[in-house]
Parts: sequence; C-alpha cells; structure tokens
Amino acid sequence: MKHRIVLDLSELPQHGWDSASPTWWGTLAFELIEGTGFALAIAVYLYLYSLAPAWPLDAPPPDLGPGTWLTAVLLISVIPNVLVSKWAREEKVGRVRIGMIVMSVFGIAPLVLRAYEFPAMHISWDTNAYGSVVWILLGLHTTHIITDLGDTLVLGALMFTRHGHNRRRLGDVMDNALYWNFVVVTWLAIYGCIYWIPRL
Amino acid sequence: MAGIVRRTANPLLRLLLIAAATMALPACEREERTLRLAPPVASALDGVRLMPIGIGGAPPEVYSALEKPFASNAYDLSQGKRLYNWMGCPQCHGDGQGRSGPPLLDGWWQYGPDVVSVFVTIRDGRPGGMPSFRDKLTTEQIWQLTGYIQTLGAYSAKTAAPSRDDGPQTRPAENRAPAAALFDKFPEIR
Amino acid sequence: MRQGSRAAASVLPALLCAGCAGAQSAFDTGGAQALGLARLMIFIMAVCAAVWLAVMAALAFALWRRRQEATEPLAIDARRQRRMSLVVGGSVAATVVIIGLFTVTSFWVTRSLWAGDRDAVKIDMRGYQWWWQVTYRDGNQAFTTANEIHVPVGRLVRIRLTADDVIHSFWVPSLTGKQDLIPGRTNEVSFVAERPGVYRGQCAEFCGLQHARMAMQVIAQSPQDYDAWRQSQLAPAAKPSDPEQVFGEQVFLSKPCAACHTVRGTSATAQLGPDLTHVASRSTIAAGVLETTRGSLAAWIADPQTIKPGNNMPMVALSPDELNAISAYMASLK
Amino acid sequence: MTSEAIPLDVRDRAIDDDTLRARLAKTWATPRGLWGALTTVDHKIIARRYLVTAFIFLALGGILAVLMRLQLARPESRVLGPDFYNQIFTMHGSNMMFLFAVPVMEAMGVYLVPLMVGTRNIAFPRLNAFSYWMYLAGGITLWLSFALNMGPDVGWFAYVPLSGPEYGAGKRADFWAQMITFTEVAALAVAVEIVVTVFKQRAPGMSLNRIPLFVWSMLVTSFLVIMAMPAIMIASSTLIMDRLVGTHFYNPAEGGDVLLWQHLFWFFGHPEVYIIFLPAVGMVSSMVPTFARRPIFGYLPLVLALVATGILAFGLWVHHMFVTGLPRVGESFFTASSMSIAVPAGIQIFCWIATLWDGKPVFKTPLLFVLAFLFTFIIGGMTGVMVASVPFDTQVHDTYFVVAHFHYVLIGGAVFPLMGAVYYWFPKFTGRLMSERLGRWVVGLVFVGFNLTFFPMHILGFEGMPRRVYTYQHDVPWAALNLFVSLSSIVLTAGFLLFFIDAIRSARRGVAAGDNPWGAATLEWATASPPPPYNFAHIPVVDDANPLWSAPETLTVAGGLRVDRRELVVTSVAEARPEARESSPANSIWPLLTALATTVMLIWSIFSPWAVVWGSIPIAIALTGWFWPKGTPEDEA
Repeated sequence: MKHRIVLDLSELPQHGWDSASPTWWGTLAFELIEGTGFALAIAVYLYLYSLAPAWPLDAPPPDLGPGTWLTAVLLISVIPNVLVSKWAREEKVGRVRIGMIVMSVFGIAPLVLRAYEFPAMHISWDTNAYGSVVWILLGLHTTHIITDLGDTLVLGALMFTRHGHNRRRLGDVMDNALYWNFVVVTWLAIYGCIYWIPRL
Repeated sequence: MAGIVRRTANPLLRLLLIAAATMALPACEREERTLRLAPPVASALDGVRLMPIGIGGAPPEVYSALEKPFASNAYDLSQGKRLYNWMGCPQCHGDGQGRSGPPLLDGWWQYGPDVVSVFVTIRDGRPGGMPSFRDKLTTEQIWQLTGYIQTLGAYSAKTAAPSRDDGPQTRPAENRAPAAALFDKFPEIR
Repeated sequence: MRQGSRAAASVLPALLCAGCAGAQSAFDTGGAQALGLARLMIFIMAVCAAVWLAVMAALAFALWRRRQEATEPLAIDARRQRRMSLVVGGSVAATVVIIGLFTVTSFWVTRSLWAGDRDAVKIDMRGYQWWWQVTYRDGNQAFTTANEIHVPVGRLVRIRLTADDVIHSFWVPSLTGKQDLIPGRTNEVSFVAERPGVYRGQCAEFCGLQHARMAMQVIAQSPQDYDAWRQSQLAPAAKPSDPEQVFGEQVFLSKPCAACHTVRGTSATAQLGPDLTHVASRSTIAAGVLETTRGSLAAWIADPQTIKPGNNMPMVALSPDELNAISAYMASLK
Repeated sequence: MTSEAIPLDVRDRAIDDDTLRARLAKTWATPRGLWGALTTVDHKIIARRYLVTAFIFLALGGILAVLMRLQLARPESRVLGPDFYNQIFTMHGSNMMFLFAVPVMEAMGVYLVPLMVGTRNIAFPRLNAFSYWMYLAGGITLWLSFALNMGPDVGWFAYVPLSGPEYGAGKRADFWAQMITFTEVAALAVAVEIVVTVFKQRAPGMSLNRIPLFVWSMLVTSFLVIMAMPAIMIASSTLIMDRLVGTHFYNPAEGGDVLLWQHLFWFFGHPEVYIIFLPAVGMVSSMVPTFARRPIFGYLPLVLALVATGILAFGLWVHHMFVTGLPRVGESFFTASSMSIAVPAGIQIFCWIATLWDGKPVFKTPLLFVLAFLFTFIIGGMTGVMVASVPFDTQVHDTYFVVAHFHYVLIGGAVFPLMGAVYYWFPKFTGRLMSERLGRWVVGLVFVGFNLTFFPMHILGFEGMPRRVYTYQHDVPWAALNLFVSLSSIVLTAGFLLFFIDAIRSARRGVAAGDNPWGAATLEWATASPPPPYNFAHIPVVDDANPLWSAPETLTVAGGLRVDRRELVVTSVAEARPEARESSPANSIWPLLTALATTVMLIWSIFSPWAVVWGSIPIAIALTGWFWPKGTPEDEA
C-alpha cells in the first residue's frame, strides 16, 4: 500500500508522564491485579469469620500495638512519598535523591514493626484457619512492602548515577510513589480487617 | 530404559538419558502406587530375621531387592498414617507424643530405630502392653505402618512424608519433622 | 458440512430414544421428584430445540439469499439496516422472555423438590472411599448397613448426607437429583419412590481411585415388605449352622477381617469397613461391583485389589480351606 | 536531551522509503542465532512461539483424550488402570485449559493486537518475553511431572480434600498447583501488556468506536484475566500451604472450609471460560465481515455484549456448586444470572447472522469454520442454559451431559473459531496461504467428528453416566454409546491431524499470500505478510473503523518518528490523540534469566517453604538487571 503522510509527530516529547506513560498504566494494571488479590484474601477472612462459632478462633484478639504503630508509620510515609513524587515532577534530582533515602527508611521501618506484628496475633499459622488467614494477610502485605522497598532502593541508587537526570527515570520515581500509596491504602483495609473485626 | 541407553550411539544423548533416568527413578519410586502386592512377595516380606536380643536384625532379601519399599514412597507412607489412626495406635501413643504408651515422635525408641525392630514390634507386640497386630494387619500393611512410624520419629523430614490430617491439630505434620521442633536431640531415657 | 449435519440428523433421533430407559436414567422415573425434574427437562429442551432450529433456519436462509459471491465490500443501505435492527432487537427480546420463563419454572420446580414434611423415613448416609454407610434412625432402634437402601413405596424418605473423607455425591437419577456429601457439612436429600423396584445410583463427585466403582441400590418395596426387611436387619447375625460356616466364623474373627468389619452378635465390632451383619441379604458387594453369591464373595476376599484396585480392603493371606469357609460364612449372613 | 539535539537524518521523513525500511529493520531486528532467539522481544516472534507451543500442548492433550476414549470404549476395560486414568483426565483438563486454550488465545492477541491497532510492538515487550518463558517452564513442569509418574490425579479443579494434605499423597497436587502459578503469571503479564497496548498504543485517530472487534474482545478478556486469575493464585497457594506448612484453610476441623476452595476456584473458573470464549467471538467478528463482504452489523451492541459478558462472568460461579447444599434462594439468583449470559451471546449471534444476511458470503475455509461454530456453539449455549437451571442441573451435574456441554462450548465455541482464525491469519503469520482444498476436508472431518463424538454424551449423561469414571460396569446400558463415541473420535482425530499436516505443509510450501489475501478491512492487512520487525514503516492514521475498505489504495500515516531507536506513538485512551513518541525496549536476556530464577524458586517451593526466601534473591538480582538502564537510545527521554 502507498503511504500518505497526514500527521507530523516530530514535535511530540520522547516520553510522557502519568496517563501519557505506558508504565503508569502498567503500574495501575498491576495494582488492579494485586488489589483483587487483597480483596479476595479479605473475602476469605470474612468467609471463614462467617462460618466460625466464635471469632477469633481459640485466640484473643490481636494486640493493637505493633499494627497500629505500623499503620501510623505508613500514614506518615505518605507525606515524603507525595513530596518525592512532586520533586520528581519538578525534576529536582537533588531533592529526589534525599527523598528516596527517606523512603527507603520508611520502607524498612514497617518491616521491623511487622516482625513484632506476627507474635501480636497470638496465634500461629498452623493452629487453625484463623491463624492461617491472618498470617497470609500479613504475609501477602509484607511481600508488597519488600517489593516496593527493593524498587525504592534500586531506583534510589539509580538517582545517584548519570541515569538520574532523565525524565524517564523521574517518571519511574513517580510510578514507584504511586505504588507505595497503593501499599499504604491496601494496608488500611487489611489493618481494619485483622485488628478491628475481632473486636466487633 | 537400559535398552534405549545402549542403543543410543551419540554419547551426549546417552549421557543425557542416563542423567534423566537417575533423576527420574527416585521420583518414580517415591510416587509409584503399588495397589496390589503379589502374594509371594507379600509373604516373603514377612520373613524378617530378628536378633536374639529382640532389637535390630535383617530384613528379608526381597525387601532389599525391592530397594526398601515403604520407606520413602508417598502413597505407602500416607496409607501407613491412615492405618496408625484406624488401628487405634493413638489410644496409647497419642499423636506420637505418647500417652499410656511411649512417645514415638522423639525417635528415641526402646527397641531402636531399625526397620526390623519396628516391624517386629508391630507384628508380634512387645512386653509391657504393646499388642500384636499379626491378626489385624496384613504384612504389607505392617510394612506401611513401619515406614510411617519411621517418618514420625525422623528429625529431618522426607519429602515423601505425609502432610497434616484434616482433623484437630496437635503438632506439626510429619513432613515438617515435628520431632525436631518438639524434642531435644537426646531426650531423657524413659 | 451440509453432509455432516444430515448424517448427524439421522443418528440423533435414534440416540435420543436410548436416553429414555435404563437402570440409572433420569427419564426412567420412579417417583414424584424425578418425574417433576424429567418434565422440566423435557420442557426446557423442547423450547431450546425449537429456538435452535429457528436460528439455524435463519442462518441457512441468510446464506442462501445472495449466493453470487462479491469481492468488493458492499455499501450499507440505511433502510435495510433499520429493518435488521428491528429483527435483531426482537430476537433479543424473545431471548429475554425465554430465559425469564426458564428461571421462573426452575425456581418453581426447585421448591416442589423440597416440599412435604410428612412422616418420613429418616436415614443417615455417610460417604467413604469408596462405599456408602447407611444408618436407619427411624423409630427407636437404629441399625447400620451399607451400599443398599430399602424404602417403603409412597413414603417420603429423608436422607442426611455426610462424608468421612472426601466429597462424594448421592445420586439415584430415577428418584431425584444429586446432592453432595461434604466433609464438615451436612446436606439433605429427600424423595418418594412411587413404583416398587430397584433403582441404581452412583457416586457423582470424583472421589479418587475407585470413584467409578461406588454404586448403590435403592430398593423400593411395599410397606409390608419393608417392615419385614427392617425387622430382619434389626436382628443380630445368624449363628453359623454347619461346621464349615462355624470354621468360617472363626477365621473371620481371628484374621484381619474383624479389625475393620462389624458382624453384630459376634466380637467383631470395628467400623472401618461396611457392616457385614446381613451382608448376604444385600444384592451386591463392594459397592455394586459384584452380585452377592458365595463365589463372588470368595473372589472378592481372595483378591480385592484386582477387582477394585486401590480400595481399602487388603489382600489377606488365606489358605484355600479358610477362604472356602469364610465365604460360606459370609454367604450365610442373610 | 531534547529533540533538537538529534540529527535530522534519523527522522523517518528525511529519508527515502528504502533507506527508511532498512534503518527500521536494523533498529528493530532480532539478531540471528541462539542469542537472538533467547533475547528477542518481538511480539510476532514470541506470539509465534506461544502458538506453536500451545498447539503442541493441544496435540499432547489430544493424545490423552484418545487414550481415555480407548479405555472407555468397552465396559470393564483394563487398558488403563484407575491411577493412570485419573492422571490422564487431570492432565487432559489442566493441559487443555491452562496450557492450550488460554495461552493460544493470548498468543493470538499478542500477535494481532499490536498489528490491528497499528503499532510497532506490544507494550512491555520484555514482560512479554518473560511471559512466554514462564509459560514454557510451567508446561514443561507439568508434563515432566506426568512423565515421572508424579502427574496430578485430582482433576483439573483439584477439589479439596481429595487434593488436600491428607488424601493427596505425594507431590502430585503440588505440581498441579504450581503449574497454575506459572501459567497465571504468564497470563497476567500478557493481560497487562494487552490492556496497555490497547489503551495507549492505538494508531492516531483510532478512537474507541474504531477499535477492531477482536481488539475489543482481547481487551475485555485481559480485564477478565486480571480480575479472575488472582482467585486461582490464592486458591493454589493456600492449597500448597495447607499441604506443605500445615495451614488450615480447607480443614473443617480447625475452622477451615471445604467449599471455600470451590468458591475461589469457580470465581476464577467461570470467568476462565469467557477468557477462552471472548477472543474466539472476537475472531468470528473479524472473519464474518471479511467473508460477508460487508462491515459488521451492530458494532456497538457487539462491543456492549462483550463488556456485558465480561461483567456477568463474575456473577455466575455458584452455578458450578448447585448440588453442594447452598441456600436455595441464593442458588435461584445464580440461575437468573447464569441464564442472563444468554442475552449478550444472543446479541452477538443475531448480529453475525444479520451481517451474513445483508452480505454476499464468500465460502472460504474460515467462513466454513464460523458456520460450524454457529451450529455447534448454539447447541452448547442451549445446554448451558439448561445447566443454569438448578433442578435441571441436579440431574446432569458431573455427568457426561456436562462433558458434552463444555466441549460444545469450548471446542465448538472456541476451537472452531480458532481453527478458522488460523486459516484466516496464517498468511499474516507466515506469508503463505493454507490449502483451501485440505481446509474444507478439515472443516468437514472436525465438524462431523466432533458432533458424532460429543452429542451422544448428552444422552449418556441422562442415562446416569458420571464424569471422571475410569470404567463402567456391564449392568449399566452405556456400552453401545460409548463405543460409538470412541469410534467417532477417530474421525475427529483425523480432522485435527489433517489440520496439523496442512499447517506444517503450508508453512513451507503454501501459496504466497501477499499483504491482504482476503481483501479484509483492518490494519494488520496494511503491512507485508509476514510483517517486518517494525510492523509498519509509518504509523497508520485512522479515520474509519474499516480503514482498508474506506481507502483501499493509500494508507494515511504519520511521520516524524526516530529511526535510530525503537520508537512508537503513545495516544490518548478515548480519542487516540498522539501524546508522545515513546521508546520501546530493545532485546534483552534478562527476561529469560528472571524466568529461570522464578522457575527455580517455584519448583523448589513445592519441597520447602524456605525456597520463597532464598529463591527470591536471584529473582531480585535478575529484575534489577532487567530494569537497570543500559544507556541505549531507548533510555532517552
């Protein structure tokens, strides 16, 4: 077929941000996958809850301490997270570098608290179905923290190299921040489920 | 298999076939389901020779010839676990942690860990309350139970060891080596 | 392709007729529940068949209409497009009406399946790999049997379904639809047999190695016969009469047999296998695998793993004399 | 870096056509040899691999089906024992669903969607490569376990407790569950790629109302994958955990529940059917207008029907559980929702018939497959309405009636269109046409063989024959029909054999096809057959739903892209207005390495929970290598 050029694209940018970026959409799609996974895990929790004669099964409700602290840390982490995203958008690489270090710390802190959270459940995964489902909810969320922490560390390191001054990589920083917000939001649902449903 | 290997001229291919076969055979053995044991084999398997002191001995030749069946076959082990429950073993031995009878989980057994000892203990009973199961189980079933008892007392789990039951749980299942979690390596001699 | 459909068309009616009869057929009904179901099924199938024929006719006509092939893409005629929209819209509306009709009818038939709270025969059924334990809790005396249910004609039968190991499914198509037996749950199924006879059923949920050989019989009999049967089942096992049977009883009690089976009136009380108190009164053994005869009992005891590989009955080493005696004893347990 | 810094000669407008094609071919090429094969990210090469692999699995699954028919041909047959038979029917179902049907449909999407929307590669091409390696590893895992007598024997649905820790001895069920993980990872990856490709990489001007129907169907399918597959991932992971580390999700004695498995499985399992079926109707909607020589009738209702099917798919799962004793009011709701799926199905059928009615049909092999599809699938749809009725279902559930029903839906409803699609798009895949003469034989044999094989199974179901039985006894009257079915399956097998022969022969010696052998209307036909590595020398610009029919001689295109890096156009979601000249990643070995690391972790985790910890480290390293910029022009922004 003969080609007839009717449109000139040469003035377009070489990379778009947000909804103009395929990576952004890819991040959303993965959040949809994982969000569905979380929703189903919570549905499993509620399903088992609906069948049980008493809830929690053979255990006191989990201690609020570590989980609530973790929730607080995650909520606070949203502030630097949003700031990193903003600096990336403004292409302030220096600030982004600092922000990524801060976010790495905010990635590690919940893992430390999480280590105290498992014992606060007062039940083991192999004691009964209640134990199994709270452990899998915590475990599933922990893998997400670890994944995003890994992502943050690698991106943070990248920001200190010559690749840092690149709109594409700054876009990655924004997508990473988007993903962290997702990790925080899903935790709020899981937190309510694990800690407050047994107290209903 | 051997025939194929011999007929294959290409040395590399032959090597690959041998490698595949060595990998495959343990897997086959572990998952094979022998649903019907030929009667001559079954009766030959009964011929254990026990040491005069009643501890240890030699298994029948057919046991070695079959490359220790029942010891690491997943199906036999799970059948052994079912027999453990069906034959009322928990009445005395509990979930393996012992009750009126001695614990089996710690692997620290009065008559030793040898297969022949365990087999004879189940078949003939022992003084002090262990009844004979000669009239309740077939030889094949006693061997299945023997294999299972050995996984029960093992400090490192076999991959073929049974998983948990769909019942109330009191201890980790055999595939998680409960002995290692519940007992010291050298428990007190009872 | 047209040849193919013609070939199919000539075979189909013949095949359809075959579905009407048989020991385990949904259309060979023996009671109100199955009859209601069969009627519903025929109704839905008839409507569906008519719809299918109509659609096929429309398709055939659509293809027939303009047989001269065109290569240049055709233009769209707006007026015809509107007419087509009307026809397609109408067809969709008809679809909605038909499925609405099906939904309402289905709901109505489902309700009728569970109707009736008359004086029911109460039976507990427990699924095992791969046989059925049947316990009659009717009246003040309970008794246990296996793989065979006797019911009085005309009386509601209510069966409580539980499972010991994995999921099984109770299904006697000539009497009613199926219902699962699920570990940790209790289900219920009820039916009335209105015609005396033997109805075959079979486990309908895959349950492992011998799922294929997990059948049962429902025997519907007159209330008098049923009562007689009931009385005979309540009685303990018949005492062996001749020396061979006496020897057989000894063998039974001293060999692994007694470790799994019960024969009421003897020292054998184990519950792992089917209750054998009246095993010879049942028409089949091994969950419908063999007809009950002395010979088949001997064959089964001699080599259960060849007849039903993987089932939980082990091959017990017996001498020929012992085997003879034990099968004689079993055959005497009427 | 800004656009001014780039020398002008690397822009497509500045060079003549031959130079442009040469430069693009160099930029987008897959290197020759093994390294190129392992590192390629070309969607066409990966899709071809996917297709070939999937059809190999189809052939293997077909052999299993033949073995089953051999065993069931006569009562009390001892050709296969119960243990082997159970492995075979489990393998057949799992293989056909997870290793053939879903991947083959996604492969068609991976090949065709970028071409149909007029872009140069799929979004996230490295993820695409990773997806194929994961799929291959999962398939090999399953078949290797079968070859080693560790094949799963618990049914493709793996109901607990039979598949659970107590009754599923050995590692058989674990291999099944882990194969699920492999194929689901692969399917999810492809779904994300397709969603983003359709949303962001459509040719300028291809607004929502101009998207080809096959692309719409792949979009809806991808959303179904995204929403449904997590359910089976959770189910299979919890099953492995129950078996390996003693969790109690499915243990009723410790607060778990047996039916929980069925809810999770069918929440995935029912959409799964539409994941297979929707691409097939997309193919039909592509082929019907081409051979009716008329634009499709009812584009908007067809799109809405696809979307409606996708939404309804999540509201039907309980109709697989009508005999488990759930509350009867709830069951009636699911009767209504299950039957309502007949409405979108009906809309599509009526629209196709209307298109044919108003067109002048050209009876080539693809259209014959469409007709075979209509004949067969409508029967399957009717029986689907039947099993949606609770009382009807109590009689036919888990019988051969259901076996017949879903083979009518899956073979009649999905494989027939797929085979038609292979005949239709084969020239685009290979540059050569398949044989029209053999094609007619294939349609005839497969159509007749299929109906003769599967129609009698409806009756066997009414006669009380349950599914998944390795044999049946003399006292039930099923022998004659079973023999008939087994004999008929020879015809069906012959049809499939001929299909494979035709495909293999035509790939080497078929008639050269040219760009657009069928005179079709969509963009994949606007480029060479097979397309060059860069798909289009210029990105097309679209102003019609049937661009090749509205302007048959010249293709309106866009200019201004760089040719020294892999560049394509990103457009807005609704209107497809150009937003950016985005780069597309170059070839890379990291997807393969990541897939290898993931494979080691997944297989290891069947045997030890610690695999999840230690096995993740190589994966993390591989992912870092994958992500780390290599300083190529594609990294520029």
